Amino acid sequence: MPTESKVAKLSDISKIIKDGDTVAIGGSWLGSHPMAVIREIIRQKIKNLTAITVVGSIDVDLLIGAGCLSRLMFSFVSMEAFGLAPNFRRAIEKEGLPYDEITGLAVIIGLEAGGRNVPFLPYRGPFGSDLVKFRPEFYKEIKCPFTGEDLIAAAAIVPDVAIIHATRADNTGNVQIDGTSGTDVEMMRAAKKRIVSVEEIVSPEEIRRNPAKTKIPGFQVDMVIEAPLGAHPCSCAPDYVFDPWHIMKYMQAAMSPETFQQYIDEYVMKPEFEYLEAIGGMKQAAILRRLAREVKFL
Amino acid sequence: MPTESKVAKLSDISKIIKDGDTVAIGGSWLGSHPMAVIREIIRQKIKNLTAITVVGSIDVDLLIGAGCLSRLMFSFVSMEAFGLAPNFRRAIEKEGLPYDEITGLAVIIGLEAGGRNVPFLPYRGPFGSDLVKFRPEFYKEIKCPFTGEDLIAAAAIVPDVAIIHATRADNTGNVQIDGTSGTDVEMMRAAKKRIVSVEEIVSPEEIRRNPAKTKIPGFQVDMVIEAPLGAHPCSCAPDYVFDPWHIMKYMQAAMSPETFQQYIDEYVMKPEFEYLEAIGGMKQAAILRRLAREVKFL
Amino acid sequence: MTQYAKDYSVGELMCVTLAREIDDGDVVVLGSFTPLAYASYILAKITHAPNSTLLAYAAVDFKPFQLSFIRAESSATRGAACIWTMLEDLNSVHLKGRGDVEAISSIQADGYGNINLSAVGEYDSPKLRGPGGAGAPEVIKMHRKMIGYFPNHSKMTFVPKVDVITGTRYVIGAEERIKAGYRPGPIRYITNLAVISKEEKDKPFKIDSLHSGVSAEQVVENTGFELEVPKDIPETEKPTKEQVRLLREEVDPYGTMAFDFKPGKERLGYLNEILQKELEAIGYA
Amino acid sequence: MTQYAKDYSVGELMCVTLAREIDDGDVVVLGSFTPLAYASYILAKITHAPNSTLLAYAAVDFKPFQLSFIRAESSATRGAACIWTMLEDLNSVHLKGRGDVEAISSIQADGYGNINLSAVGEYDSPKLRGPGGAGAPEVIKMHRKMIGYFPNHSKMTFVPKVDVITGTRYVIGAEERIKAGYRPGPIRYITNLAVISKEEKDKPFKIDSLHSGVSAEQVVENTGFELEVPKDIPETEKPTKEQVRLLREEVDPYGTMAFDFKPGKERLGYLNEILQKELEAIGYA
Repeated sequence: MPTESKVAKLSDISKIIKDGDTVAIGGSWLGSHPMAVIREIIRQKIKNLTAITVVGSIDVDLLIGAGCLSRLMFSFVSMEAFGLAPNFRRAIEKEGLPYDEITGLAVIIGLEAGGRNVPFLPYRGPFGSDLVKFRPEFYKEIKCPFTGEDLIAAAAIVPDVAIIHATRADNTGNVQIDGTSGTDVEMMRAAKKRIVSVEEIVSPEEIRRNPAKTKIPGFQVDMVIEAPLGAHPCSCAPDYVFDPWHIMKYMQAAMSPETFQQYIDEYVMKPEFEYLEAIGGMKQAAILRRLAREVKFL
Repeated sequence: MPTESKVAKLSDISKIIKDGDTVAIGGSWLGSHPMAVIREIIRQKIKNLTAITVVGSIDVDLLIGAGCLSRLMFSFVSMEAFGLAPNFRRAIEKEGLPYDEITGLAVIIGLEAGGRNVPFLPYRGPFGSDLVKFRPEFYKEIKCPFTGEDLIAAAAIVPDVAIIHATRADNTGNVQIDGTSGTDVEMMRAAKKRIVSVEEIVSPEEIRRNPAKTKIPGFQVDMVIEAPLGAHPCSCAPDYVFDPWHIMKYMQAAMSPETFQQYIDEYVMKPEFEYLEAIGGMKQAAILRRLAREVKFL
Repeated sequence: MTQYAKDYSVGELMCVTLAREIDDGDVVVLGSFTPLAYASYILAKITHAPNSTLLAYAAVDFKPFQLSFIRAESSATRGAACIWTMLEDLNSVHLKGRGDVEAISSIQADGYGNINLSAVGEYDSPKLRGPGGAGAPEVIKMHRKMIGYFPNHSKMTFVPKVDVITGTRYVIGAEERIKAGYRPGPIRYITNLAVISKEEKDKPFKIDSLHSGVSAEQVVENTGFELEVPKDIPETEKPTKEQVRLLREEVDPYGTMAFDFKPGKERLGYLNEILQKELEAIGYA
Repeated sequence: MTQYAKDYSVGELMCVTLAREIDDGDVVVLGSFTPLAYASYILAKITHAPNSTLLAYAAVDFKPFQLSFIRAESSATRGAACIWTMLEDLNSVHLKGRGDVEAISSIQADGYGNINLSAVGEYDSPKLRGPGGAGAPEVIKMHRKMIGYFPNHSKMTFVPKVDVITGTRYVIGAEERIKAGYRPGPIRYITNLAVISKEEKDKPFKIDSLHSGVSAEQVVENTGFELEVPKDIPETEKPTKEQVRLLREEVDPYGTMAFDFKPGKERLGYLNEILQKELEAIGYA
């Protein structure tokens, strides 16, 4: 009997992601966000999502700007050196987007708890933080049953779907991440359904040549999509860097809802390979890959 | 400024392991136990140790037979297909060795808790097991502060010393494990001091050629010892298999305290490289390595 | 038409019966090295369950390999798609109840779903100190099915009440399991005489099937706890010719599986035979 | 004899001062990409702290690299001795308090050791929604030292009480820290004017040193919370000639560090300049 393949097309994501789902988004900072899948969510007009991010940037900001979110859970959203995230700010400051701001470790530990089927995990958490006070559904002060010490319980987080972008996978879903994994592994463990986009789909033999690189085994993956440069304009280290030129364009566009709608029309609402041409095609890809290779150690 | 080296000789272990210490022993089943260090403990007559093992075999049995332990924490001790562990059985059935039998997951989760500086971690533990009832200092029934669900709290375990055997390390202590790691990583995180013996010490550049293989970074290691075939008669997968011929000899010897003392004198109480000659030297090493390579996939 | 084998050992029957417990897509954890169980999982993987994921030692999703007494660990490691620590196993498989099968053995088992791998006699001064349960006391609750195999079905093993409860299924009925966050599944013991199952807390084990030539009375006589004996008990499905061929020629040509069925005094001699064959295979004999 | 530089920017002074907080053997976590902090750690690693371990992105114990605006992540990844997930970081560094330094910045900070990265104004309808704290609210308690750097020492930043406590050091005094399972260490803020520290819960921040040409009055005037002003305040140790040379020639030849000090309207132009230089370096300009 042959093994079944989990390989699918970008357009297939709506078989898994539904209106109203809670979606954990992998990657962190400007690194390895599953941008091709995020653009596809916008193309397919999937709405009313609750996004979960630990360290988000353009992934979350784009979803907010495109009107796909009805709620956001985050510990950090920023365009890093490019400034604060414009749509994120506008949505919270002006448009009343409901959100849960949870400290970074509590999100990670919450996902860990979700992945291991416990309703909470304790840690020496952020006592004294207002965030603990504001969101009692995510934090409870408890005492150790052995020592009596004060601890904070972080509530389990179980997303409906996790979406991540990785270096490579085989058709059974064994995923290798050569660089920044953020909380990708924890999100995939915690979620009920999982989608991974990868730079390339390789043979199971290729995966087995270096099993140490495999961070997520196939049984934790439901769908594999090949999406070269699929993290753009974010990086996928160590293969390519983030695209500062495109991000500057994005920041400019995101200054107002009107100009942002133009950005969406111009870049997002077209097939993914046309997006890649629009951002500079082969030459831009070559630059971003070359920059990632040309590093100097001291 | 140059970096400091953590490389030491086998005889240096007594700078770290002291009489009366609690020692977590890495490896599992008949795989990757730090046997060279265990033999050195016996040679140096370090006594009154409390050993912690998750899935122990000849490592624990040898320490018990040599009289080094005053207490044992374990979830499993067996010589696998070769039978029950003779010294372990004798010590508990006849000699009253004090012990804490803790279920496997509770030991692992306890070590995890120790490593992350929490006094306990909860899980859907072994309700109904007598072991929970027998050792209340390691188990407490608790309720989730969010959902009210019944859970079991596993108490943190913080060994004085962890000893593991690994594939390779550099002189700063970055450790790579190509095969069975058991709970090595968790033990190294939890322990106050850490010793790793390795098949070979390699350059930091060699380590950086495949960072995905690095399971323990240098800052979690205090001492690195080169001990080729250092897991013998256990395996160090995928480099060499366990030595069934020697283990049969061991099982025979361990049938009585008298014959076991002969085994200790003949094999253990000599320098490590003489031990390696005594068990068959280069030829036996070649056989064990060859067997590990000659595998057939279906 | 399925061609059943006429010539097979009880070990081969047990092995095939265990293999049939693996559904395609299952996650199967190989614990301590037990040739019969290892052979079962590998047989399932190369026949009806190619999408199952096997885990052993640190190896995740390893390629099915030819069994050997000495080389199981290096075979699994060399064919692995992923290399994990035990904690990663816990976080991904065990705690979440994502495991389907990890067949266990036990010194004693009783009708309540308890197993004893700790001690025969008093816990603190035992007649026999067992090896301990490793992860078994916990995973028998967490995995979808609790499968045990017992090469020697007798009242020594199947006792009214185990001397020490090393572990227990705890949540048994389907409803109770779902409520506790686990997938429903039976307790099922495969023995040298029969297959028996328990699916409800308050109902006894029931005889599912009898091996060819075994009577229900024989099973009842050799079981120290109550058994439900249905009117018409089917015969345990025999191994197919192809399954027996695969076991003998591909999966276990060294005959490691038979080791579990040798009487104590023959074991050492048989082991030496196997080891000799392994040495011959690498040209070192 | 140490040769101090005569010509250096305030950014270089802050960078060197932060580098001096790194002791040899420290474990240093690089959070969000902030050129000044990254340059500090790399400078420390190639000078007085070769046994320090640097962590950034997924990279553990990476080789020190030349800073660039775009390439920090790929540089760290390509020089890593080990590749971790965030959970592995937590389990190995953060939760255990094994981290020594992870310099943070903040929109507001007050005299209690609180930081605010969440919101200026009301939390639920903020005038400015900040980025959030990521791991900062927790690690400022767990790490040995809580180090902050503030390129714009002013009453806008150093407020009597932060609008929202995103995080706080919580356990401050040495005794209290040891009791709570953490290593003792100060709260220390390095600013464009001075270095200020707090070591006890019930005592205010104190001026440790003043940058050349800055008066204590100037610092007090620009700080919205109480400061202890010792009688004789030393001048902040200047960068050495060698440190300045290393920063300019080796660590940060593209001048990314200066980015943090450019006024808002000059930033974009300066960034384009840096990017152009990076393109030139790979022959694509």
